[in-house]
Amino acid sequence: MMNDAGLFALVSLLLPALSFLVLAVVYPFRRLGRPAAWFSIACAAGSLAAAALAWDAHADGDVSRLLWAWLPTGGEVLATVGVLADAQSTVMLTLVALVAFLVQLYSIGYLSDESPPALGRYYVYQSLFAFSMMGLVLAPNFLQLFICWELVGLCSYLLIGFWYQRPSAARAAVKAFWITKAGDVGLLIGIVLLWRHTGTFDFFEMRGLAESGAIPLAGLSLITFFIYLGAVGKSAQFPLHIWLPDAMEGPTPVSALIHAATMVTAGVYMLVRTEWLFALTPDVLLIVAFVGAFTALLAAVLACVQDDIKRVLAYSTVSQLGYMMTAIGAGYAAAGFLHLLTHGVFKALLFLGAGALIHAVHSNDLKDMGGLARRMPQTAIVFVIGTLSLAGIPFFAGFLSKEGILGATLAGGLMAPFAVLMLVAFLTAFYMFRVVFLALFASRAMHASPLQPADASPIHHDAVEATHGSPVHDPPATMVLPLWILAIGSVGIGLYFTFVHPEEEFVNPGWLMPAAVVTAVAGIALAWMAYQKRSIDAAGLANAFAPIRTAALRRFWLDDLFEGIYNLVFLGFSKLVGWIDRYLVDGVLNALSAWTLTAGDDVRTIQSGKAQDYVYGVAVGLLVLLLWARWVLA
Amino acid sequence: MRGTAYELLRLLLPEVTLVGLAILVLVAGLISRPSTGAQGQRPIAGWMTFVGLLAIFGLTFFIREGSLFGATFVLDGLAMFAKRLFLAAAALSVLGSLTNPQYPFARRATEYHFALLVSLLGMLVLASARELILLFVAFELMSIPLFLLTGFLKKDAVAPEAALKFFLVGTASSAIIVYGLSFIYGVMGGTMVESIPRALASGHPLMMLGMALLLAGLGFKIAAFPFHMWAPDTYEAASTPFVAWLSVAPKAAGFIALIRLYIEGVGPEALVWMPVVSVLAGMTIVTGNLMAIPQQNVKRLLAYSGVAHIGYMLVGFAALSSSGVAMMLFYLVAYMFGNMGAFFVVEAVARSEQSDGIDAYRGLAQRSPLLALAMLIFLLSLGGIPFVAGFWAKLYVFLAAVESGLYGLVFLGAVLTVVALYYYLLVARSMYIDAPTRRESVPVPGLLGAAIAICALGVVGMGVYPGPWVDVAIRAASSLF
Amino acid sequence: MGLNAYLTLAAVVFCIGLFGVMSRRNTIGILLGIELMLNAVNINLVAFSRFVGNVDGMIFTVFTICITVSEAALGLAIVILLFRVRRTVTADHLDLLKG
Amino acid sequence: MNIPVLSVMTWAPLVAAVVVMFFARHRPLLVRWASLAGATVSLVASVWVYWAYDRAAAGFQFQEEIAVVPSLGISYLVAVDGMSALMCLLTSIIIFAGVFASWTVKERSQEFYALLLVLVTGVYGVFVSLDLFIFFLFYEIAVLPMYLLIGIWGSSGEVRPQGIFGWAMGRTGVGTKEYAAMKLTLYLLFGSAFILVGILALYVANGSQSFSFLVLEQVQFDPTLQSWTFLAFYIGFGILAGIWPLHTWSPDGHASAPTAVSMLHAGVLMKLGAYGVVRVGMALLPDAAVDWAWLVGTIACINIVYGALSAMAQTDLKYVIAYSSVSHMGVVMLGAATLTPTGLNGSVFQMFAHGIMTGLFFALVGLVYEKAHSREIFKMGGFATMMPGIATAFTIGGLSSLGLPATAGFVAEFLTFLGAWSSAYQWWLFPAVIGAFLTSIYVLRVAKQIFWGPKSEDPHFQHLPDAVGTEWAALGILVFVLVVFGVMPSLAIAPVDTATVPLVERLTGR
Repeated sequence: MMNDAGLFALVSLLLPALSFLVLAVVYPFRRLGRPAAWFSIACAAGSLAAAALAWDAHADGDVSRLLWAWLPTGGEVLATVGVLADAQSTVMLTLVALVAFLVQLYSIGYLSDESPPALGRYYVYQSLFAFSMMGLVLAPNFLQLFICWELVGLCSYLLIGFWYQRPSAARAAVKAFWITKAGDVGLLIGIVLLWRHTGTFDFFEMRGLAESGAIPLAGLSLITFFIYLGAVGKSAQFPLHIWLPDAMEGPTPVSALIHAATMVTAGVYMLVRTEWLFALTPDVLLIVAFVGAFTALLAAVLACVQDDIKRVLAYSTVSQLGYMMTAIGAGYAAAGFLHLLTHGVFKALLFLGAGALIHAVHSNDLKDMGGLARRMPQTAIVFVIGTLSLAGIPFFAGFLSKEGILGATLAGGLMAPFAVLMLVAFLTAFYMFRVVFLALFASRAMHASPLQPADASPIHHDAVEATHGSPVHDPPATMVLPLWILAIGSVGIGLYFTFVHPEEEFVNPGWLMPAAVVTAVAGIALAWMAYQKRSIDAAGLANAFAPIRTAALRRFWLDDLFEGIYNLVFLGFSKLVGWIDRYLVDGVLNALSAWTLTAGDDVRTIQSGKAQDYVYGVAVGLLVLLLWARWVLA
Repeated sequence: MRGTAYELLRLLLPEVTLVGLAILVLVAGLISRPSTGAQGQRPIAGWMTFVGLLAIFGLTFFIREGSLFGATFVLDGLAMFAKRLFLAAAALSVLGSLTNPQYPFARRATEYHFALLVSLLGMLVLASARELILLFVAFELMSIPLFLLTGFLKKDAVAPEAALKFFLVGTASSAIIVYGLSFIYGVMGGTMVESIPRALASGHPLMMLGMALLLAGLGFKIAAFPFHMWAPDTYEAASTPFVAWLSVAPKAAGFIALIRLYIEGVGPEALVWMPVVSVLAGMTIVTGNLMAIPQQNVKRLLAYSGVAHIGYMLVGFAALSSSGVAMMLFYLVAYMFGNMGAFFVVEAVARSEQSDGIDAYRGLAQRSPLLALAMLIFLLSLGGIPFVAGFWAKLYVFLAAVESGLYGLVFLGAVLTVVALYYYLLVARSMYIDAPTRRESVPVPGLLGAAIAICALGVVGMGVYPGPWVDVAIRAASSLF
Repeated sequence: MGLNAYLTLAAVVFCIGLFGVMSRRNTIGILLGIELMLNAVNINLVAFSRFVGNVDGMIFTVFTICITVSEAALGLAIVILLFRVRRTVTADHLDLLKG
Repeated sequence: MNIPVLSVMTWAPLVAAVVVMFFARHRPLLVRWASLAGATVSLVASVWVYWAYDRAAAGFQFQEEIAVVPSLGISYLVAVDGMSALMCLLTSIIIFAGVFASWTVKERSQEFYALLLVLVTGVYGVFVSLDLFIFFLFYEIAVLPMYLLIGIWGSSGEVRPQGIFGWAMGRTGVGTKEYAAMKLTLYLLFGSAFILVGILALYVANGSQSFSFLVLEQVQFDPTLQSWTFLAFYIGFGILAGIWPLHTWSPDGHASAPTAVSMLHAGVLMKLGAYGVVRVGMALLPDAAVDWAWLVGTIACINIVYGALSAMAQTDLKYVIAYSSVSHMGVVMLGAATLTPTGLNGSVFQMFAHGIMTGLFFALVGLVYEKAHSREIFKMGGFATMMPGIATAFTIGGLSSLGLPATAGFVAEFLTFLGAWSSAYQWWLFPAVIGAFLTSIYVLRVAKQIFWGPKSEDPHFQHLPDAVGTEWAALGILVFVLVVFGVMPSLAIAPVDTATVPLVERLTGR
């Protein structure tokens, strides 16, 4: 049961693998830098084409699986690897391939200051990421999913720490890895338990079991919850979302690819893939929904107070992921998946746009920007397009998917989350346009930001020295091209959906669309008044929400909490154990040996050197023997 | 049965020739008086002894088993085995001492070798004695020259002291032995060994008393705790090649006597000795090893480790089974090679460094690698490490003990082996790890080197292919049951 | 007079001898103690041979006496030798070798 | 094929050692090439065995038998099954890499290589011999040379004797290399005392006929005997496998040992212990194995977490690696304790994976020490710019040890987890998984501090060379194996499976 969809998918999966192998193994080639980069890009392009073909080739409803035995045990095959190409996976594959390709292209320009070896290293990571992300998307079973899941985590770690000489980057890298790993512990446990529960890793077989009701429900909730934990870590749900903002230490294209469009959505994707499994455990779905909504709100609030443009985008990503999760929790995974796709496109666009701005001014800080629209028209246009999509304005990509999620939440009967999401929609529009106005339109002199950032925004020092005082202008073609492609993408999707309405398995109430639009516009209006027209004093606005703001500036103390756990629980406890091992466990051993040595010294004192004492020895021995003989006779 | 002269000669061949050799050495020594104070001259007596011993060793292969004087004097497998062991050990020791530069050895070689031969004669007889009086006489014939030889370096400050200690403890113990023998005689109403089992079976208190006394006395000879105390002092003071012999041959003789009196033909009654011998073995192993730990003088260290080894042999003895005895005999041979070899190396080092201390061995591996390697091999053999004789020896006695169900004893022994390795490794550390104080290599006289080489070959040979040796031991022991 | 009387006598003498060996300070005294022990043995042997009714004991005794003599001779020799090199025959002072 | 391939594999290193010892005096290059030749022969042989092993037939193959002491039923009986074949392969790889890793040993290299090769012969012997007696004999051979290897070429760390046992530590001279060497040797020989008693007990219980594994395998020993002999084997072999709380020889020993020795010891010798527990303990005493599984598994869990935490507490790079070994050996023992095919496969695979990865680690630590002359983690920093190769290798090793997919470590741990959850004591799964997480913490912490972090200010660390020449060989081989077996685990699992499945049937089927 395989058709060319499967084959194309396989091809698009293997091309990045090829480029990874070549770059990783052929050391000198990698050190060349740009040629390596172009090679990788070529492979990415190829895989994009293949992915598109796969998407096109897959006929609706049918599924093509290619499996190879991977892990034998007990005489039979325990686990397989392969490709599972169906509607979901192929479209997701296409998205991944697209963004990956564009980002790699974009990076050539963005990282033009890097030394060739560093550039080579970067593209090795990129290729590996593309491969593993595609592997994740096409995974036919939980095991391969987990394998690729970990690999993308690794790539994220490596790419966040790409500028590892910067302490903050090194820290952020390990932080990201540990936090997500914590989630993965849950996922791993979940998979093991599920294997024991159902006797297989394979989605296809498992789904068959699920639909035939062959999976015992007892204890299933625990299992799905464990699996969900993995998603919490990867998709930055509360409380494990804290790694994502720090992850912005990585190069901006990386953030666009990994921390906006693809990897962070892996959690959502997994839940979408296994909706039939989660459908069996509504209680867990409820948790998913509420946590999602809460995350959305939390992140939105945090986004409002950031002065680092990338952090704003990061928090908005978290918030949007919360959106998707809520929809899934409401029981309408399709809606969440749709938003995942559109979000992937326009959030990548936003990040790349932001990257262009940062590249121009050599700073992440909004305060260093302002009025850039005049000097970088193209960037400004695409950035606004992205923002409109995110804000959920009609005819743009985000609009329908967002409305779909709101509708789904409503249809799921989750009133509280729905209210929260509406609020978040408002906030989203507000903070995004705050960025737009501050960065692009309001002139730098004009705005003195009332919002002092909690953490000094890290500046790409070496870059600053590299091209200091160079006139700010639009980036080179390799960077602009991807921007336009994505911009056209988001508009195109928007228009497409306005005319070809995707059928939903639920009906939105008539008032929902207007309400959503109004909320968004309101948010935009507020931002306009506060940061462009200045009719509302931003400071006053800030003071109005003073308590929340202070809390938000401290990131609700979550980071401190985790810091504390790391320092006190892990390091402290390890110190204790280390001490015990060295001075008690080993100490006892030393004590025993020392006692033996002492015993030696003591015993030898009977060897007094006096002949008569020796005879004493004989006499005593004799006496004992006689007593013994007596005792034997008795 | 009454042996014809031919019979007599055939069975007594080794002893007779040995007497002849002794007289020959004496006479030769008398006629060729060495010029006074001639240093390092080749003592004719020594050579004669050595060659003679080799010859007799060869002769032992031409005598068949049998018995004489109404089974007073038997030549069974055990006796053969023992005699060859004694002769081999003596030959090795003589070889090692031939080039001994110490003044008395050059000056009074005749006396030295004569005494040695006489003591050896005692051993040979002892190995065959199946009658109490003969046994006792042989025993004394063996012991008395040993006291003398211990004090042979008479100008030396400590040698006489050692001799005195050895003598006092020794004579006291022989008094105890003969006291015990007297009871045994009294109960049996005769002096033939083969009637012991019956007497033992009768369970007469005096019999038990006598056997207990006897055990104590023999305990001295094999230097088992707490009768071992003479050993370290004696070893330290006496001349090394002699000590090498002293540490092996008399102990072997003691064990032969033990076997003859306590196991041979006794049957199930023998099991009555199992607990006491086990305890004896255990204590000997523990104390011997513990006391060896703090030693700084290698000769003393070897002395104490020797005590511990006696303990291990006693483990084999405690098994009170055919295989136990066999394994013990095998152990004796392994111990002979290992221990004598070690002492010879000590001799070699002592001659160049004028010291028996462990420090004298610093960096020996870099000064003369082969010597160090030999020492290492001997130590490992004593420590019971694979591919050298000691390993199989220990293993076999443990095996025998386990067969008799002495798990505790075996475990104790096995654990104490680790302690033993600790102090052996201290010497190894000094030889291999520590940096040498001097660069030039240690000169080893050819003959001493030969002796060392023979021991090394023996140790390694037995270690790599123990099969035949085991079979020999088993055959020797099989004659007892 | 029964056998036990002789045996007891012998035992007593033996113990006295042993005690002497352990307690006398003078080496010569120690040698005497050993002589006592051996003589106790002789008493034993003779008594036994008398009561068992064969001469083996007597023969044994003869040998024992010879051996005793030779041992005594050797012992005295060693003592003299010691006195030459160490200028003392007190057992307690002879402890250069120990530990 | 009538060539006694196993004997060739086993004795080739010894021959090389003899050559080195007697014909290569003062000719360092000859020493190295001779050793390399020996190692190569073994490598080829073991690869060939691994390849030619008939998986369909399974069981023991390439059998050779020579009577040594017929009267006692001792014979030189060697053969391999899937498990031991893999272990032999591991040994070959490690020693092959080890020869390169110690290419730069300066003083007394002749003795060094000789001892190393003797050691390896012992290791091979243990893995191939089916006669328990010969097994034990090789076992001791594999342990003893350690004393000199560590004592002569080792390096002393600094450990302050303090705490309530400070006096004892002061007396035993804790911290010095002599201490470490003596501790390691005596501790392991102490363990072998238990093994010896156990072996003799089995031999006698079977009527003193034969030491052959094949014979004893058929015997059904009575429960009480099984029970205590299994404990004896568990303690004896467990000491070498580094089970808590008998593991303390391993950090000191590994930290003091020279590079190649640490590689060999942590990489292979610790496996001897685990292998012994499985091969001798479990296979011969199935009932006892089942009865004691709870103990073995629980202690294994303690190992995993405890080892990881101790590793986290260390500041000396070598100690970190050493403690990580303690933790990972816990995984091995846990897999064995599950008594399931998955678990046992995981266990054996972990033996292999950990062998390679820890070998790699110690090789790297050796290189770093050689170039930076420091093992203090928190003094170094930002080396990745200067020694990218070493940094990369270290990262790969680290990822493998924290169980990252596509490295051998993942497969092993995953199989063990599956086994743990399907075993009788499911809760074992959780400490095991936690341990993996802790591993990720300390490994990445170290990697960040030393390699992927800001550059240290220390002037000593400004200009350090990357690995050169032969040093690459060691790294290359190990990394390659680590990844290949991670991507294609069936390479190892397939043959191992043929050995573990019957074993499990024997255990649970009883």
